[in-house]
Amino acid sequence: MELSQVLGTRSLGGNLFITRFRSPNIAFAVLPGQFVMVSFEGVLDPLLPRAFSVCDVSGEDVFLFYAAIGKGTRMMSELRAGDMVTMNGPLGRGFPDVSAGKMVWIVVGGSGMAVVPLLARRLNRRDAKFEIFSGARTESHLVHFDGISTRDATDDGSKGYHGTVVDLIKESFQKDKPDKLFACGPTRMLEAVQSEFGGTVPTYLSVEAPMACGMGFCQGCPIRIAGGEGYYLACKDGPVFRSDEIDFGMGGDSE
Amino acid sequence: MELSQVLGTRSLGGNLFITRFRSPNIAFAVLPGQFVMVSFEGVLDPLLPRAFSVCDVSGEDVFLFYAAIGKGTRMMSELRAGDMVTMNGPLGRGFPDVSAGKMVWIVVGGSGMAVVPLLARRLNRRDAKFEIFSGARTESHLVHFDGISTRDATDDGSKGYHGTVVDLIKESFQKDKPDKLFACGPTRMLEAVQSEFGGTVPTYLSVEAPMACGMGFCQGCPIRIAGGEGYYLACKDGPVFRSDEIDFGMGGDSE
Amino acid sequence: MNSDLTVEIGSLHLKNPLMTASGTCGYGDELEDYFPISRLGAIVSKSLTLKPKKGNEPPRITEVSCGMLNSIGLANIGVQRFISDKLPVLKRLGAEVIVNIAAKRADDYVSLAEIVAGLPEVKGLELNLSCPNVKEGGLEFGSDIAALGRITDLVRRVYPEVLIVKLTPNVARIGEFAKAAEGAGANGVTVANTYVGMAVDIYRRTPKIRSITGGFSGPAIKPLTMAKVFEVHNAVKIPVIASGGVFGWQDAVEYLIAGATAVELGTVLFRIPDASTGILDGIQSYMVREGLESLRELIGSLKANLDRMPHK
Amino acid sequence: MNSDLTVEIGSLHLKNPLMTASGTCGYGDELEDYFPISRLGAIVSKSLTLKPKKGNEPPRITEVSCGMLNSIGLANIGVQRFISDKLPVLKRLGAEVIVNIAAKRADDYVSLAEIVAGLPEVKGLELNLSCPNVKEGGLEFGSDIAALGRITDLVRRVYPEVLIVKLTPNVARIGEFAKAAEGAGANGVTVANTYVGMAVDIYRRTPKIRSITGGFSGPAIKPLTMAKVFEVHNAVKIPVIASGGVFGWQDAVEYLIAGATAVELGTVLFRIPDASTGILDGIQSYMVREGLESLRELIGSLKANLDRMPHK
Ligand SMILES: Cc1cc2nc3c(=O)[nH]c(=O)nc-3n(C[C@H](O)[C@H](O)[C@H](O)COP(=O)(O)OP(=O)(O)OC[C@H]3O[C@@H](n4cnc5c(N)ncnc54)[C@H](O)[C@@H]3O)c2cc1C
Ligand SMILES: Cc1cc2nc3c(=O)[nH]c(=O)nc-3n(C[C@H](O)[C@H](O)[C@H](O)COP(=O)(O)OP(=O)(O)OC[C@H]3O[C@@H](n4cnc5c(N)ncnc54)[C@H](O)[C@@H]3O)c2cc1C
Ligand SMILES: Cc1cc2nc3c(=O)[nH]c(=O)nc-3n(C[C@H](O)[C@H](O)[C@H](O)COP(=O)(O)O)c2cc1C
Ligand SMILES: Cc1cc2nc3c(=O)[nH]c(=O)nc-3n(C[C@H](O)[C@H](O)[C@H](O)COP(=O)(O)O)c2cc1C
Ligand code: FES
Ligand code: FES
Repeated sequence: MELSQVLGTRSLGGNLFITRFRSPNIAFAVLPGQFVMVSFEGVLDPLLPRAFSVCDVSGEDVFLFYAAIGKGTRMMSELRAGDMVTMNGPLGRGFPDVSAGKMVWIVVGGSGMAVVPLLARRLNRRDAKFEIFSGARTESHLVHFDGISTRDATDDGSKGYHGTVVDLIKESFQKDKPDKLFACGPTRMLEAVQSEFGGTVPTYLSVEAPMACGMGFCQGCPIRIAGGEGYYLACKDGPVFRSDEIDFGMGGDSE
Repeated sequence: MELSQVLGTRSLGGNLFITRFRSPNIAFAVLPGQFVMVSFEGVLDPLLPRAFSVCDVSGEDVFLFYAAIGKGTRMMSELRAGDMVTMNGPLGRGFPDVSAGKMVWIVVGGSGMAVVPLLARRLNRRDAKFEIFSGARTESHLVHFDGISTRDATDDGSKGYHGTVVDLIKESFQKDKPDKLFACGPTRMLEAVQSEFGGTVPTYLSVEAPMACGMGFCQGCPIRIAGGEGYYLACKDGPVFRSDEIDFGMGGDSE
Repeated sequence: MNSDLTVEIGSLHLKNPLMTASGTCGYGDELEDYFPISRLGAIVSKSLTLKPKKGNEPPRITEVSCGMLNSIGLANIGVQRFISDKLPVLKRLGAEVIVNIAAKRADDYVSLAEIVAGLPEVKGLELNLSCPNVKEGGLEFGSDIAALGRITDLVRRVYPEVLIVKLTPNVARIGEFAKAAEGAGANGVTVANTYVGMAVDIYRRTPKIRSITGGFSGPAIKPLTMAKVFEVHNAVKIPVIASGGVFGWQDAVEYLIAGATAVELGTVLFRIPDASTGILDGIQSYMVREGLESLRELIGSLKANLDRMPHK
Repeated sequence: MNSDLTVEIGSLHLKNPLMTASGTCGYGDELEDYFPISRLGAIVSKSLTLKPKKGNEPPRITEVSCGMLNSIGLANIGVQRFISDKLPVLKRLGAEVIVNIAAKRADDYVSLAEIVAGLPEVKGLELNLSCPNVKEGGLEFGSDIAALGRITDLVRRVYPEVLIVKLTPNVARIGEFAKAAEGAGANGVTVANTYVGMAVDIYRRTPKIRSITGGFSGPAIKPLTMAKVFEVHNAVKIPVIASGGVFGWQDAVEYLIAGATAVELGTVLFRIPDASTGILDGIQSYMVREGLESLRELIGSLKANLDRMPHK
């Protein structure tokens, strides 16, 4: 938990932004796939902190990559250098470790791309190999970061493979198979990844759920335990789960 | 009512600020002593607009002079060039006209000084004469504007007359008397002005009351009618009243 | 293509579902400085009493997080002066006028209704049985089901036009109160007046408004009133008029989906007197985008399984 | 010189008036990551039930203006696992523990109280008779004065330590409920749980949380709960614990002045888990600045003429 200074924001076109914060403790401690909860000083509306995966770090700085879609993310995109936010984190359980020489395929949908830069950096350091499969509706919805190459799929064929990123991977599976599969993106995509590949390779899914606290305090972010009765908490037990740990269905006391 | 662009803010030391807005309609129409209600775009907390006397105008621009004391005024002091606010006004009844050659004494307490620049400019244009008596607790609480000279009184004698501004005027009355007296400042000061001079010279008081709307919509800003039964509305019937029109006491249905 | 925004409350046909909330735009004519009030579905007058009332002692208002407290105490010019001074102006401006009345005795509600009954310029009556800020403001009636039913019934006998009962939210089961109003012949219910709230000045250690508690309004109360609109919509067949915290068009659409036939604009007018203009545009674009041709398709269209509610 | 911030609730001596609100900091031990929980007046556990509960289906939470709605459905590990897994940790960390319990039958409240009664680590019991989000959450008891009195009485017979009843605000006259709790032997009342609220997704036309309505908390509700704390303070002699929308130290001071002996921190913990630290500092400086030596001088010190209230 630290008061973090905004260093600057870069617009990536559309409603996408990257904001850089001076946040030494989080930059030091964060693991790929972990997230932070950001709240705005002196502001009661929005009231709750907002969840963001840590996109990348550099020295004492943390980068958050986000789509400005509502009150909180819009406010974040309008912060200026020198403004302060409170950043709680790093929170949650990130992606698992990968040994040197192993191959990971990283499947991302839309702004799920946020998790890639830090993940790629750490995999490189580990001397693990990876390949990124990135899917979006159209070319303009695809997200790219400098120096990170991706194999793209678009629903309308405007860039790369014509079809979903899941179809693209299915095709690629016929030639090759990774040691692990990591996925981050919309729930529909995660469900498809789970059902298509969950049984084939060790697969890890980074889930999104509405969160009030991010710390396991509120029980607001349940994710159904596979087969079992109860729920995991997306914030504390996740946001990254092994594919076979969770169900995307419902199922509460009232069922 | 217009969307007004912030052009810049100048800090005057302490918690005092002047912010300049591009607000052509208001700049064109405003009379000395009138006010505007300012609200912040897309912000629901603070919810209600805030009242400010128009301090001065220049071409299409309006200047507001204010003390940053709470949520709204602090937010205003943090606006940056290019930010937009909604400005409703000019509202209310300002100071009465003064004929050429006549003498007005203007009594201000603390940030009541806000009304002076526009008033002085218009009195000059009318070729009326005026003198400004400015009171504050200490020298550091006195407000001055460039090119506007004042006769100062401080409670602790740190600058000018040692005593209240009302005492200073009482003394001055022994030598001289104005044709009209205008007062703007804390309610205590207005009460003293009313009781000391209200019966002697035509006296006009600019009152402050909590306001939700500034337009006569909410009935939130009652000022007791002198002698009578009911209330004026500070926003619509004022904020400037002839001293003998109003009582500062209470008196509602429940009395 | 524009969607059809007309709605009906009893025999009253409104060109759109937006009304002003009583007490939040003076007598309505003041609004004309900001936009043509003939564009509103209807104007609801400040609560009128038989005799003029000067209202409560100040301070009467204070701000709280995303809301405000007020204790105006029904300050008003009285029904006679409203009729002589204000009604002709409102008529000339082309406004649809609904008169809101308040009283401390059942008899006075009846007298007020009789006075208004003969006036062709008045299209409906809203009974304020819910003001939290005066001893005689009707809250005592409004939180007693039998009394609410009785007054509605008495007024119904003398008032032939559209009769709306404005309910207080400061009760445990507002649906029962709505049913009583419906049973006594009301053509609609307004859900709801303000909530009893309080704020303290920590330096003076006094209440921030002089009557200690005041009526709480604004966006902060919207989730409460939303739940109550939905409850009342499920309890009665007569139209529900939502009143509580509408600031943007999205708020109005939320209420319509939850079951409101019309929506009153209150506190928002203090900040955006012409809010109705933007809200109407917003509703219109939303309808077109969602492929809805008439408001009838939207009103009460919430997809919700009532069995999931813990308490019905 | 520091002012004395200790307070008493029955025989329970608290080092300061700040407690956590049930269900807003897991089981309390998780807070230790952010500050030493031994510094709190007390930790109130998540509502515990006889058997573990997995809670309601998602979505369980949504944000509204200056507040949030939740429908967690009392998800909890059950009283036995709390005692075996959590209580020893809380004890080791030096926390003062109050256990909050919920049940669907009077018998179960009694069983829960009996289980907890023997535990030296537990300093008090808070009866949740007010959860709006489960059919069996006690709200039915909590909005029925006789039932509330009866359950309190039954628990009182088996539980000798400090007994607190947490009231629902979703009633017309909360003071009567507080009196019933006092009459049945409660040592304090918590005012109050969450308000029934609702929000609608206008694009899907569905409720934003799956149980349609949810419990409304946060700064938006503070003026409501303030009025209720003041009402209860005037109705009973036992201490009142305020719970509703405290974010800053000023909010805590407002509640103390209005009559609260202690203050619970709820929703604020989701954003500022160590909020108690800043709030304690703020209260301390305020006391010194205002020349107050003990909290006793502050509690209930509102200067207010009750005759000015429209409805008492
Ligand atoms: C673990 C995690 C990591 C995330 N990482 C990123 C990221 O790196 N980049 C990014 O752009 N977005 C990310 N999101 C989504 C991001 O939290 C939401 O876009 C953001 O909360 C929206 O806030 P808002 O005020 O702009 O939207 P509003 O719609 O105004 O928010 C209203 C409420 O809904 C919640 N909410 C809205 N959308 C989401 C969502 N998709 N997931 C969870 N809660 C939501 C908000 O937190 C808030 O409480 C992440 C979410 C989670 C749970
Ligand atoms: C006609 C009029 C003209 C004014 N002109 C000026 C001016 O030129 N310069 C200046 O510095 N101040 C002026 N004020 C006072 C100014 O409106 C308040 O300082 C301001 O509203 C405080 O808002 P806040 O959010 O910072 O304070 P907060 O204390 O957070 O405000 C809380 C609520 O109380 C109201 N409030 C607080 N103080 C006052 C006050 N003194 N008068 C009325 N309402 C208040 C606010 O509007 C708000 O609704 C004027 C007031 C009136 C009525
Ligand atoms: C300042 C003020 C005065 C009000 N006066 C009245 C009134 O005279 N009669 C009445 O029925 N309601 C009155 N109300 C209640 C409003 O009509 C409305 O029902 C309530 O404020 C909730 O809506 P809102 O949140 O949109 O303001 C008043 C509200 C405010 C804020
Ligand atoms: C997510 C959440 C879960 C809660 N769970 C419980 C609970 O299990 N038992 C209970 O008595 N109150 C519960 N509450 C109510 C709080 O304890 C508190 O009384 C209420 O939120 C009002 O305070 P606040 O505005 O400070 O949050 C819960 C509140 C929230 C927001
Ligand atoms: S977000 Fe609060 S428990 Fe997960
Ligand atoms: S501020 Fe609303 S009537 Fe004066």
